[in-house]
Amino acid sequence: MDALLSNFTSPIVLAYVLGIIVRLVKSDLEIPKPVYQGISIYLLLAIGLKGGVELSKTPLADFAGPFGATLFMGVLTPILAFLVLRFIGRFDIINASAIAAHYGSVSAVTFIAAITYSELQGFQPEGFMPTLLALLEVPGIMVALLIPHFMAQGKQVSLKKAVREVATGGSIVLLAGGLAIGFLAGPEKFAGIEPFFVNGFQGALVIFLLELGMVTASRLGDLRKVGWFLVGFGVIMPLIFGSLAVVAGHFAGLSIGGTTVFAAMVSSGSYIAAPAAVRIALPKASPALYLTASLGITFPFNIALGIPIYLFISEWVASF
Amino acid sequence: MDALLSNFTSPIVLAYVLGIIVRLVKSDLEIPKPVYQGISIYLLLAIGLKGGVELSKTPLADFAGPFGATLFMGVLTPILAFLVLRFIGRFDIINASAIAAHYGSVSAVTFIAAITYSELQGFQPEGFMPTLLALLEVPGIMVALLIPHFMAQGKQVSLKKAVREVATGGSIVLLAGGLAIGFLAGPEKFAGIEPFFVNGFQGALVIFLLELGMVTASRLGDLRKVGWFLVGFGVIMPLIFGSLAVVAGHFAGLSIGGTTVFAAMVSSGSYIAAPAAVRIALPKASPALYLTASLGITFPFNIALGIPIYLFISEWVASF
Amino acid sequence: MDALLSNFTSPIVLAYVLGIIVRLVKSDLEIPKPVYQGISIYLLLAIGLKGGVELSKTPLADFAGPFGATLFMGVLTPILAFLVLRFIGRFDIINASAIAAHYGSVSAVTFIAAITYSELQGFQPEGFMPTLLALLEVPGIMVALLIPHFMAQGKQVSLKKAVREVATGGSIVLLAGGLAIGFLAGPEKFAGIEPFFVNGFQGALVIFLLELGMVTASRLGDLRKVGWFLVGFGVIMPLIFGSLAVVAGHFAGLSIGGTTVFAAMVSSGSYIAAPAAVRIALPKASPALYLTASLGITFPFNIALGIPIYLFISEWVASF
Amino acid sequence: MELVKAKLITIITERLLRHEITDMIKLKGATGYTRSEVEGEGSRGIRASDFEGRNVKIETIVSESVADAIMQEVSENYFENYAVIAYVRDVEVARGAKYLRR
Amino acid sequence: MELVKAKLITIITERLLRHEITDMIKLKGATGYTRSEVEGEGSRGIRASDFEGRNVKIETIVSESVADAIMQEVSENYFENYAVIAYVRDVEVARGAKYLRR
Amino acid sequence: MELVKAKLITIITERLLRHEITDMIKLKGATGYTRSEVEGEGSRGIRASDFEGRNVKIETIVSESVADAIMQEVSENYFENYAVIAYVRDVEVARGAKYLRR
Ligand SMILES: Nc1ncnc2c1ncn2[C@@H]1O[C@H](COP(=O)(O)O)[C@@H](O)[C@H]1O
Ligand SMILES: Nc1ncnc2c1ncn2[C@@H]1O[C@H](COP(=O)(O)O)[C@@H](O)[C@H]1O
Ligand SMILES: Nc1ncnc2c1ncn2[C@@H]1O[C@H](COP(=O)(O)O)[C@@H](O)[C@H]1O
Ligand code: NA
Ligand code: NA
Ligand code: NA
Repeated sequence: MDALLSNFTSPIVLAYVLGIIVRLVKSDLEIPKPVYQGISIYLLLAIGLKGGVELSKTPLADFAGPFGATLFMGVLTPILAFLVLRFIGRFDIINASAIAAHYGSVSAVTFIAAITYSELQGFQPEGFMPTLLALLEVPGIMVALLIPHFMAQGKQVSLKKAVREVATGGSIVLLAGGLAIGFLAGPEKFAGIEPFFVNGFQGALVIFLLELGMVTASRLGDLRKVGWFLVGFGVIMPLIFGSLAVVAGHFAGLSIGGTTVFAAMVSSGSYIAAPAAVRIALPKASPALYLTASLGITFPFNIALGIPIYLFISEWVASF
Repeated sequence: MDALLSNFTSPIVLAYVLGIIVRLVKSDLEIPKPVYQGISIYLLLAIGLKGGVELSKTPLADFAGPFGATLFMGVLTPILAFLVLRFIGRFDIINASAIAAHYGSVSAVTFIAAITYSELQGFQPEGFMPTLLALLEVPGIMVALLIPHFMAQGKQVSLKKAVREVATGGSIVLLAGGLAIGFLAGPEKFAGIEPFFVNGFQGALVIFLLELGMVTASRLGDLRKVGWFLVGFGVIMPLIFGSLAVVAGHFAGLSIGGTTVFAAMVSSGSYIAAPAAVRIALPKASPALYLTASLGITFPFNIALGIPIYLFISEWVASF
Repeated sequence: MDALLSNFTSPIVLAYVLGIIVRLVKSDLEIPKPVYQGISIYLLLAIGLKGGVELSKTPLADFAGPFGATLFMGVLTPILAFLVLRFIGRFDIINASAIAAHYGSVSAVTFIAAITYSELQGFQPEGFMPTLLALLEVPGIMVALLIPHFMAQGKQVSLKKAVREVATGGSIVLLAGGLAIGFLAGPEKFAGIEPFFVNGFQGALVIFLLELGMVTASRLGDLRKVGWFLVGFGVIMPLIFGSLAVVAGHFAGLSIGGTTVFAAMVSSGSYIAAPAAVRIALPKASPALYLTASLGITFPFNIALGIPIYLFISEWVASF
Repeated sequence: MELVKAKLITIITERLLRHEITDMIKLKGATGYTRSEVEGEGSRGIRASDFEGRNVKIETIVSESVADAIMQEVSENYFENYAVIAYVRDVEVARGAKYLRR
Repeated sequence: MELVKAKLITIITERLLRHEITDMIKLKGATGYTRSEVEGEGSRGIRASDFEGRNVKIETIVSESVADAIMQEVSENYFENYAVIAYVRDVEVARGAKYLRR
Repeated sequence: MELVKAKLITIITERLLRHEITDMIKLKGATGYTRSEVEGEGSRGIRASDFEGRNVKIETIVSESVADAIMQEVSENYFENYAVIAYVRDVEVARGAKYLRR
């Protein structure tokens, strides 16, 4: 409870709330797109670099379990999401797949927020978590996009384009590239660039979340349009996925911090890589549905409540 | 005298001078707008955050006096400025009000420069100064815009729009939002984002002032057009306002550092919030007049000479 | 050999390689232009400021030798380059001069990479090196542009414009302006802005080189077009210029670190100041030739192999 | 494919007015607009807030009657006090019916 | 100096399609194009990846037959699924032969 | 409101020439211009300073005679050495007298 309250007064969450307010009062404040993109590049590269440096110190054996758990959850979540959306929510195949693709993928900001929160609560996550992040981006989207394909409603060519889009998308390239650079450079050579990529990180995140709050606010108007089912879905599915992920992460040998971050990753919905891929592969799907679900509902839920809850569950599961 | 010379070789003042030179030699150097805006967002948010953290440590009672002094000066300066412009300078009502609105409001960069200068001279201003800064933005503009309104020369609708523009303008939102975040987060949670918002501050200011110098230079051509009266006004009024502010600040219980910063604030003219509001409320007023006065004359005067003088007066008044 | 390998795993070189890969796999990653320009402004200003502060501590006498050596090499290299291109490479006068102008000038990034590398290898270059950098920009371009002029193939007016372009170009202004500010402010006042301009430097360089890698990659397609002679020229000339520079630097009294950086400077080809000046003065020259040579061949060669080689030669020459 | 004749209006003005003008043209019957940032020099050289010294360029495809209404409004309410330029030309639009509500 | 009559096509669409559309118009016979970033509102309000919420505006000068082919292609393959608007007008181009391959 | 017929010239060229071209058009009699940043591909693929690889697009509304003078100048002095494209079209301008000095 205390940890929950403490999360509400973290500068990151407060900046997100400020962003929402900024739009609600119709302020003319704008974070220029290039600044937003610059910060985004910085954050992804920083995650990758730090992850790579840590990875260079990790024995490969420690990594096998989490690696498997990530692939497993990356395939499981989009299928589960699709089934729920299609057969309980009664969405058509295209829209159900489109939304499922977002929950199969992962939100990098939720990931970062989870890392920051865990560390603050005294639980250091494993250094190789960014590797899992990069890993989780791809299969989820692919699995969900394959569904309408097998049901003969998508076109071969766009699927290929979509996979390309994800695999060569800016965020994957920065994450994976950062990982490689960090890994090859190692801790010693990283020292020179550490002040830039480590000290500035949390502050840059504040500005990033300010913008994210503004973007979220412009989605809130769509909440009514998407219907109550999707709102409920956006809150309950992350809790289910997060709980499954805690169990999977625990058995894969992750620490409490690592399990928390893993649960946040798995339960989160992408709103950068997935929308682009889905727009290409399934242009008939409605962006209002998938963007509102992942960015307008699940993201704020995870940032404010989800992450503390996942930590709580992780501690509880670890106590057995 | 020494303190004055020292001010001339501060990197901030030198960067400003470099900016002027850059334009005079017609260099093609350009600070891209998004970079300038990004730095501006960073600086305002940083002032707000630091102010908010300090405010969370300040007993409310210490704040009441300065609060009152700010409101008082915020109403006094635009009225004084209007009277001088209208009855000595013989400006028409619209232009006199427009210029007065700028002097009622405040220049955030002058504020920052005064903080930096005071600290360097060993006089730490009160932590809640940014709160006063946010406070001072609004009343000055409103008072001055009300003048032509009462004289039945403005339109109801545009006044409302102008007040909205000021109150929801980017700079107020960032300052006030930063204050709120800093206040709620408190010193402990601020620690994580401190490297970004505190260590980088002065350096970012250097680039900001480089741009400001360039913008000033493009105003210098208008100096002749606006006439000698306005040039004199832009130098003498700040000295008068600054001196009054030193007295008010002293009696309100501010320290020497705080009084200096207060005087710099009160004497400065806005060139971000006010121009936008004035353009909306009084579109017939000439931007060449109000921008040249506040940005082309008073700003450089304050940065180079005004601030050291206000400190000098503050010390002198405090010595009684 | 070890030093060479170590250079390959430096984050800077790796980021450059990542940039090339990013383009080869056709990723949609883009560093927004304003961000790139912002980093570029930051880097140049930082070099200037640090150089200026160091210069303020250097006795003038120490500076005379290197000053002369710089002017000497600045005149020698474009003439040598022109002769080789014209009489061995059989380029026409316009193109030979255009390419020569690039090699007479200097690449700021190569300069920075050389400083970083030398320091890492334990050889601290002299503090006034940035002064030499600013100095070297101008004569090389001028000498090369004068050649077709004397051969009566250029127009008076465009030469004047070209010199103006170089002397008031953004990079010179930032370098020289930074030098002046650093010099006037001195170490004490620099302290306030040091965290921004020094700690972040190497990290910002990583993002800069990522972009540079991408730009290089888009040049690689032109490699075939420019012919083998120019490819050879872009590798062998830097080695010759670098070796001459080591000798000149050594006799001018530079340390091993200083000599290495001097050699990197002299051997490098400009791709910012020179292209703009050449485009104005010699619009008939082919950008594909001069940009590919300086940016597509010599720059990567210097970053990866040249700099370690120059250090090696410097150590060897110093051992006599 | 069939092309429909329509009017393309371009309005270049101070950034400050960007929302006001787009609201106005929607009110007058435009079904959409496209906006970009531009720089410019004109007869007045007015730059309200010099830092954001950019203008905006607003383009909208409308029917002839809507075009008249918009040009009328710009002439009457903006020319006097603001830096603004407005011009019209004929274009042929694909899927034109969509943009020509009236 | 002699001016040649040609068609100027403007296509405004989602950023996502920027490469696809320019590839398409080159394929159809355009010898060049000019592209810029714009914002806009239209009938759908679709913004695929909301962060890059900008549209692109692609302009190309082509001969009448190429213009027809491009407008045709846009109508058939993009209108249904993507936010896109396309219009044509007459222009007179200096050095026109260069742009009118066919 | 009364609309005046005028010429709208568009020049797209290398960023390097941005000041030179605007100076030139003012000299030829234009009372204003609007400029923006664009990207483009053309017949040459020349990008002088590759980092600022953007082109500029300069638009100016002028009378027919000024239009002729500007197009003439572009044809004679810029086509040979620089990446540039220029085209003209008719527009109807509100408050037109202002822009048509001669
Ligand atoms: N003749 C013109 N051609 C193109 N754009 C113009 C012209 N005159 C003015 N403009 C644009 O309209 C804005 C306002 O012009 P003005 O109201 O004349 O100061 C300028 O900043 C330019 O962007
Ligand atoms: N009537 C219009 N005039 C100008 N631009 C338009 C118009 N309608 C749509 N657009 C542009 O085309 C994009 C897609 O429109 P739509 O497909 O109608 O959603 C919008 O974002 C606008 O940039
Ligand atoms: N057919 C065209 N349509 C539109 N813009 C063009 C066309 N051809 C060239 N351009 C623009 O003009 C610039 C220079 O073209 P060029 O001189 O042909 O290399 C290009 O970068 C494009 O921005
Ligand atoms: Na997920
Ligand atoms: Na004031
Ligand atoms: Na050189």
